[in-house]
Amino acid sequence: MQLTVRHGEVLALVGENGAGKSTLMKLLSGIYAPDSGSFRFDGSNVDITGPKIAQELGISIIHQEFNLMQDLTVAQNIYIGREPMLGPFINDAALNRQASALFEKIGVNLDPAQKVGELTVARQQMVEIAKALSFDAKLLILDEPTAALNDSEVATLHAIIRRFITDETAAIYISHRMDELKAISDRITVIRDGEYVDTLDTEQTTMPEVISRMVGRKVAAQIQMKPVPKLGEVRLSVRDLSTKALLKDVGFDLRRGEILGFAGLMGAGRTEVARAIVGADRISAGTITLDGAGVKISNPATAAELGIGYLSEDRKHLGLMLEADISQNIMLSTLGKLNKFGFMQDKMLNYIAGEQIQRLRIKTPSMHQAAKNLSGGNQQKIVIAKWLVKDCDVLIFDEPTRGIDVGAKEEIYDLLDELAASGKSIIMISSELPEVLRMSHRIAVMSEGRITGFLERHEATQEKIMDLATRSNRGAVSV
Amino acid sequence: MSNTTTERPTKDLAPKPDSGGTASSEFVLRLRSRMQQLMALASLVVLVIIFGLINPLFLTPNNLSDILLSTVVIGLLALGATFVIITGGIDLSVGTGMSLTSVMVGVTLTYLGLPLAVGVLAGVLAGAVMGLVNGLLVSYLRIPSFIATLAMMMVAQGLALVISGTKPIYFNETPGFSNLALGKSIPGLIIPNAVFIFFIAAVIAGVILSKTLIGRYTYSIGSNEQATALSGINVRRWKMWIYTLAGSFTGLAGVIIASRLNSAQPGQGAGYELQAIAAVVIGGTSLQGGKGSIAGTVIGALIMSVLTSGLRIINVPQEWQSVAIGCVILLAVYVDMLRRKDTSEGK
Amino acid sequence: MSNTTTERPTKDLAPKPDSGGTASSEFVLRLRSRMQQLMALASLVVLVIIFGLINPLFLTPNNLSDILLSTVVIGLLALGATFVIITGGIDLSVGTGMSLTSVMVGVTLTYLGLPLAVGVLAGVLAGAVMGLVNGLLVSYLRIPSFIATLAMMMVAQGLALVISGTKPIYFNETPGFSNLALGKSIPGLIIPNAVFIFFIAAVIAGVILSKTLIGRYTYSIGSNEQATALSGINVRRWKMWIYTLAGSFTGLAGVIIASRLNSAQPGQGAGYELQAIAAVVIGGTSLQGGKGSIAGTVIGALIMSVLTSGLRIINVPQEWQSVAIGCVILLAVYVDMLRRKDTSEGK
Amino acid sequence: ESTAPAGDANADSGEKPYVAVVSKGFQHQFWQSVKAGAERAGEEFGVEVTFEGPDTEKDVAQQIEMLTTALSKNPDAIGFAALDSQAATPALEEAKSRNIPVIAFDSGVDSDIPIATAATDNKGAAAIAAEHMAELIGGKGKVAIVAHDQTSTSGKDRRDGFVEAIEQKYPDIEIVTVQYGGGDQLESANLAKTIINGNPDLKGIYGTNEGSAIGVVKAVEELGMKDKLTVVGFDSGKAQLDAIRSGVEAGAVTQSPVDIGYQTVKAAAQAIKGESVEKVIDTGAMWYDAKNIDDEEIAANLYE
Ligand SMILES: Nc1ncnc2c1ncn2[C@@H]1O[C@H](COP(=O)(O)OP(=O)(O)OP(=O)(O)O)[C@@H](O)[C@H]1O
Ligand SMILES: Nc1ncnc2c1ncn2[C@@H]1O[C@H](COP(=O)(O)OP(=O)(O)OP(=O)(O)O)[C@@H](O)[C@H]1O
Ligand SMILES: [Mg+2]
Ligand SMILES: [Mg+2]
Repeated sequence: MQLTVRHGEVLALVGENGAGKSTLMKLLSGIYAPDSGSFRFDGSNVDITGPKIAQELGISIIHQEFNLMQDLTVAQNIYIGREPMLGPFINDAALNRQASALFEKIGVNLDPAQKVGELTVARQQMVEIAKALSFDAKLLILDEPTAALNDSEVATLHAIIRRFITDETAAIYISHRMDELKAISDRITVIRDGEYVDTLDTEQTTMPEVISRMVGRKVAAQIQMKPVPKLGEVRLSVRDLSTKALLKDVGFDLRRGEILGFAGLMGAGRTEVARAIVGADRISAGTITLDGAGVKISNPATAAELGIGYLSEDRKHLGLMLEADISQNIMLSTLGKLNKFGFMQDKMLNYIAGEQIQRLRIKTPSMHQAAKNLSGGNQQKIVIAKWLVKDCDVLIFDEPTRGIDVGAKEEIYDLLDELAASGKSIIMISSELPEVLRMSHRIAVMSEGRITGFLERHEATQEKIMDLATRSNRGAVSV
Repeated sequence: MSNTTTERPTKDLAPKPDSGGTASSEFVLRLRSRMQQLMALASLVVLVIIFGLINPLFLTPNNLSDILLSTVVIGLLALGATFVIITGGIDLSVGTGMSLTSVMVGVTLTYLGLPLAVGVLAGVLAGAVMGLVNGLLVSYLRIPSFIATLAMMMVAQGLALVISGTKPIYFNETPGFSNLALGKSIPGLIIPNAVFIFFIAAVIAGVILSKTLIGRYTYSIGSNEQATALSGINVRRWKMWIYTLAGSFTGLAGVIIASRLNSAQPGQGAGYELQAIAAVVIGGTSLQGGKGSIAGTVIGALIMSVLTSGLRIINVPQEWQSVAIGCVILLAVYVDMLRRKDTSEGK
Repeated sequence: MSNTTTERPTKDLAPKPDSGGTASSEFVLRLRSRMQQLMALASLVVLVIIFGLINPLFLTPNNLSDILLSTVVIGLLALGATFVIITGGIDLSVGTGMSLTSVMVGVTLTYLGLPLAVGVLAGVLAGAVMGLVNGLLVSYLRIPSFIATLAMMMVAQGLALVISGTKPIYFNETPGFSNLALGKSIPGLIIPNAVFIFFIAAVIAGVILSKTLIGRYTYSIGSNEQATALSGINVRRWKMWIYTLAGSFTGLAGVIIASRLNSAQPGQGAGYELQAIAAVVIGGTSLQGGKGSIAGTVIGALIMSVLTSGLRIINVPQEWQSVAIGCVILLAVYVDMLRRKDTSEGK
Repeated sequence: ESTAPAGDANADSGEKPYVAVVSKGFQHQFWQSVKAGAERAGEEFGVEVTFEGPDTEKDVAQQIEMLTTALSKNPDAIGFAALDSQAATPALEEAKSRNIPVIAFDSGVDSDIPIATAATDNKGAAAIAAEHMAELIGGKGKVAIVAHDQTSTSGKDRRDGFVEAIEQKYPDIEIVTVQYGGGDQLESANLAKTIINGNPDLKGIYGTNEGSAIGVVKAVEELGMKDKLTVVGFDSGKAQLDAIRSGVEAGAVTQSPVDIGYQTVKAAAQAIKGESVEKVIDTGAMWYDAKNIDDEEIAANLYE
């Protein structure tokens, strides 16, 4: 394995899920120790034995998985280990001032005194970014920083990175979003199965080229958008859904065979809609009708019984049992059906899990590997597999391709199409506009807890979506 | 007993896709999970050998049978506690709860004069009801299990005294009752029934934990309660049943101790909970939840009783006994840690 | 004491982007965090009023002062336990550890005849050393805190007996010693010194927890130990110091109980740990770690002692007292839960 | 129903005088018998009685809290069985300064504040047990002690009284071990079995309180060594009485728990009325076995 980063450049690092990108970065930042090999930094050999050493060298990393203390405030998180002191005491006022100044400099809107646990995933990501930039870093490593961000936030992030890059600094940028690479990187290094493949100049290459290096075979250059199929009758109907916290009069219909996309800026309330529907959050008003009959859903178990499944956007906290093995994770939602007189049908269970591992091409030595030992993308596939085996009629996918590589993404898209074609109804929440545009038969756009508009596939464009997404409290639309 | 979730049939492994050394890594995983229990067992064997060398009388069949008998009560409590601990909770009510259930047996058999079987049932049922209340408090009122079961510990203590009128209830009118624990049903064997009851209970607990739905949910709730809930499992209801199940083991312990003492002692039981939890944790069950096994708990309970009995038989002065027990527990758990050696920080 | 992390200065708030009413939601957050403590305080006040109505003698200055005094020992233990619990650990060694430290005070003052100040120091130091050992076991040997401190609980129990020769050590040769706790240094006030020592200790603990690095890292480790380590904090070392700090509060408790009883009682202390932990949890500190405050702990300890004393003074029969305490603890924590009402499942 | 009388001068105000009894324990039958005696005297002498005691006989601090709270209730007299006399001094001083008479009971209070003491001499009682043990095993051989507590006064005295008596008078008897089961029957039974297994030539075991003695009896029964071991106990309790009747246990020393409670409250009532009370009320200890167990004098002091 090899990797060279030059001063003043953004090096993109790409590879399939489980190719070893995160592992390489963890070696670089001193979290793992290499079995052999060496690092040279600014011309001299360095031995990175711990996170602290890496920090001192000027290597700053944003991990793929969050590393935030939920109970501390934003400012406390960013400056942990570097607190301004007033004698023996921490100067919290100065701490918050420092943070505010930092936010102003890099152009993010965060409240330094808010607890991180109260932030959405996207805003937590901004905290991570701010934290990494708060070091006087020479080398900034970003491991899928945009997985939880939507397009405008990605733009902000890219602006931040560009401002960060000088002749003295460099960045390594890992992402599965190919369009971003074009926008931000100078060169692209491709790795596969833990081995170096090639490095390409961004200017002189094409994305299909990069992708074929990644997967080691030629892939179809352009995927054809399939026409919107004929949709069935209304299956799920939501009216006047409100929550105490955010949602106001959300209403929509979901038809048999339909993929309804949900777009919006971060914090628009898309996740909240999903949680409210499956009963994970309490609703303050509103009705839900399923196949023509009013239903009362008080918790996700009821929802699952009714055939509504929700795949959460936060796989680490809400999706996976990290310590448990893959098959346990995949089969979790279906255990209730796989028992005879209460006894588990383990043969059956393992067989089904194995099928899913194959179907989604989850990269693992064994289905009995602990979920935490998989790469981020493969973890995401486990969560998807969990809902595939459950066979729900209504599936709500919240950021289903978060952290999934291009190849796998296509597979997931095919899967969603397939599911829809077989008569399932799908809600797909996504912060990637191209994805929303490509997959949805219809798009609901949200802003500040309301649905501000619906767009049919043929009329939807990025501009129209952004226009609706930035509308504030006026013009909420109902069905 | 073969009761860990990590064990499962080999045959039907689905074909594995893009993996390198499939068969061998599978084997390593399997071996490691076996090792875990072997190591705990090894600690136990080492202890037995050491005590045997110091005082050969330790190894007489009689003494070994007595050690088994002395494992029973804490062991039964630990079985129930294992379930609760794997969900990530803790159960402090098992000690005094046991006293309360033994009083209930006394009320049924002695005060009401009902038949023996009814008394046994009443004890187990009383334990289950107590567990149910714990479960309701924990899952529906969302009270932390530490507090819910601490409160239950106090309430059970008080109720045991109130119901019994602060005096022991004797079972002289139910002649067969003391045979329940102390009878020797298997001719020629010196091991009393209580030991068999314990091992049967352990096997049942093991099967429930590793082979049934409630067992699976016990692990998954402990691994990630939120994810389990979002997977469409009614976590609250299952948790309630898990605590109820745990409570019935407490109830069984109450029956056995009542039978062994031929009386229900309302004032006892405080302090047993820590011993039971210690047995569970020594057996490798994590207080973080998600991990653990019944086999481990049985070994943990045996380690505790071997230790106690061994130190006594080699005449270690009482004040040094607790020092020694403390140190051996540390050692046993440390060895266990070393084996798992997941020594990377931030892991 | 104003020791929650949720409180923060207003001035330097960054503009908040996509939130509706910024100022008002800030205010709500602030109010909510105040409420948290107000509610616990409210439970306490309600208890005092109820007992006062049932028996006016409860409200006599003398009795109130006695209640404060009876809060001191559990309160001091709870202060230390708060730190450990916020890191996500648990400390079972505080009870018998307290006995061991009081024996060490006895050895210093009575056996060695050293001056009073040295004795006090020896007690606190002994506690700190014990905490240090706990810390080393937990952070460097990676033994779960429950097991490490359970072992320490046993070892401390044994050592207290061994060192004291299984008998109380009296302080008759150190005349000023009993004044340490029971003297009334403030003329005209009937409140004994021990109470002031406790409140000063609480203020110090509060400042340490909310204003210093060790306090900040206490929360940080409890919130996410891995992330803290990845942020370049030497988690092991800090954890060791946190346990040491906690231990010194145990040491102080040992000094105070020795002074109050004018003797070091080597046999007592078991069971105090659960009371101390209960006080911490009633005070709103989460056993999951990351959350908690000293103010809460002080209120929690007061609730416990008001409850105990109140039930005695209104002559609730002893067997009913523990039932009542259990129920009130449940109620207090439930009210606390309701307030936080994060009733959504999977959240 | 039983709120404490308010005000200082209950004795004069027509309300019943109030005696707060703080004992060493509560849950054990021994203390329940003391309580019964105290309540009987309460009825007889027209005083209101409350009775409480700490969870274990080790918990000195808890007992002091109870005593302090009792003082807050402005009792007209206090009955007190000190776990540690010195530790109780400040509270006793306060009682004295408020002219609340204190009656010591059980093992007595090492102080001149109590105006009367209704106590058993634990050491003396233990010596009685030793005499009988020695006699029963023929003056030689190995014996063991299962004690209830290592630090409390009663635990120590009952152990030491036995040990001293044996050492002084019976050089051929060896005490092989003293172990402590906390008075818990199950724990004591397990403990006793281990001792027996570890000492095959053991002649006898002495249990220092009800729980310990019953534990020993259980052990002997479970091992089927009824005729091979001499068991000597302390106090009573149904299981122990049965064992003595059936011959598993040779006999035991009993105090007079009911009488202790009765005498304490009686003395308190007298003191409240201003009558003079005996300074030392010996509540005695006696040996009982299968032969005299039903004698009137003995039976009155036994409880089930
Ligand atoms: N602690 C571990 N134990 C065992 N295997 C591991 C561990 N951590 C990572 N792996 C394996 O190493 C490989 C590389 O993982 P890595 O996280 O670096 O992938 P990645 O390229 O970042 O993928 P993604 O795009 O999905 O994030 C994966 O196959 C993963 O299963
Ligand atoms: N745990 C939480 N505590 C407090 N507020 C929260 C929490 N989670 C979300 N919110 C708030 O709820 C609002 C909606 O968040 P939600 O996650 O539903 O948005 P979204 O449209 O799914 O956006 P995204 O997932 O891209 O962040 C936001 O204003 C956010 O600040
Ligand atoms: Mg990765
Ligand atoms: Mg979202």
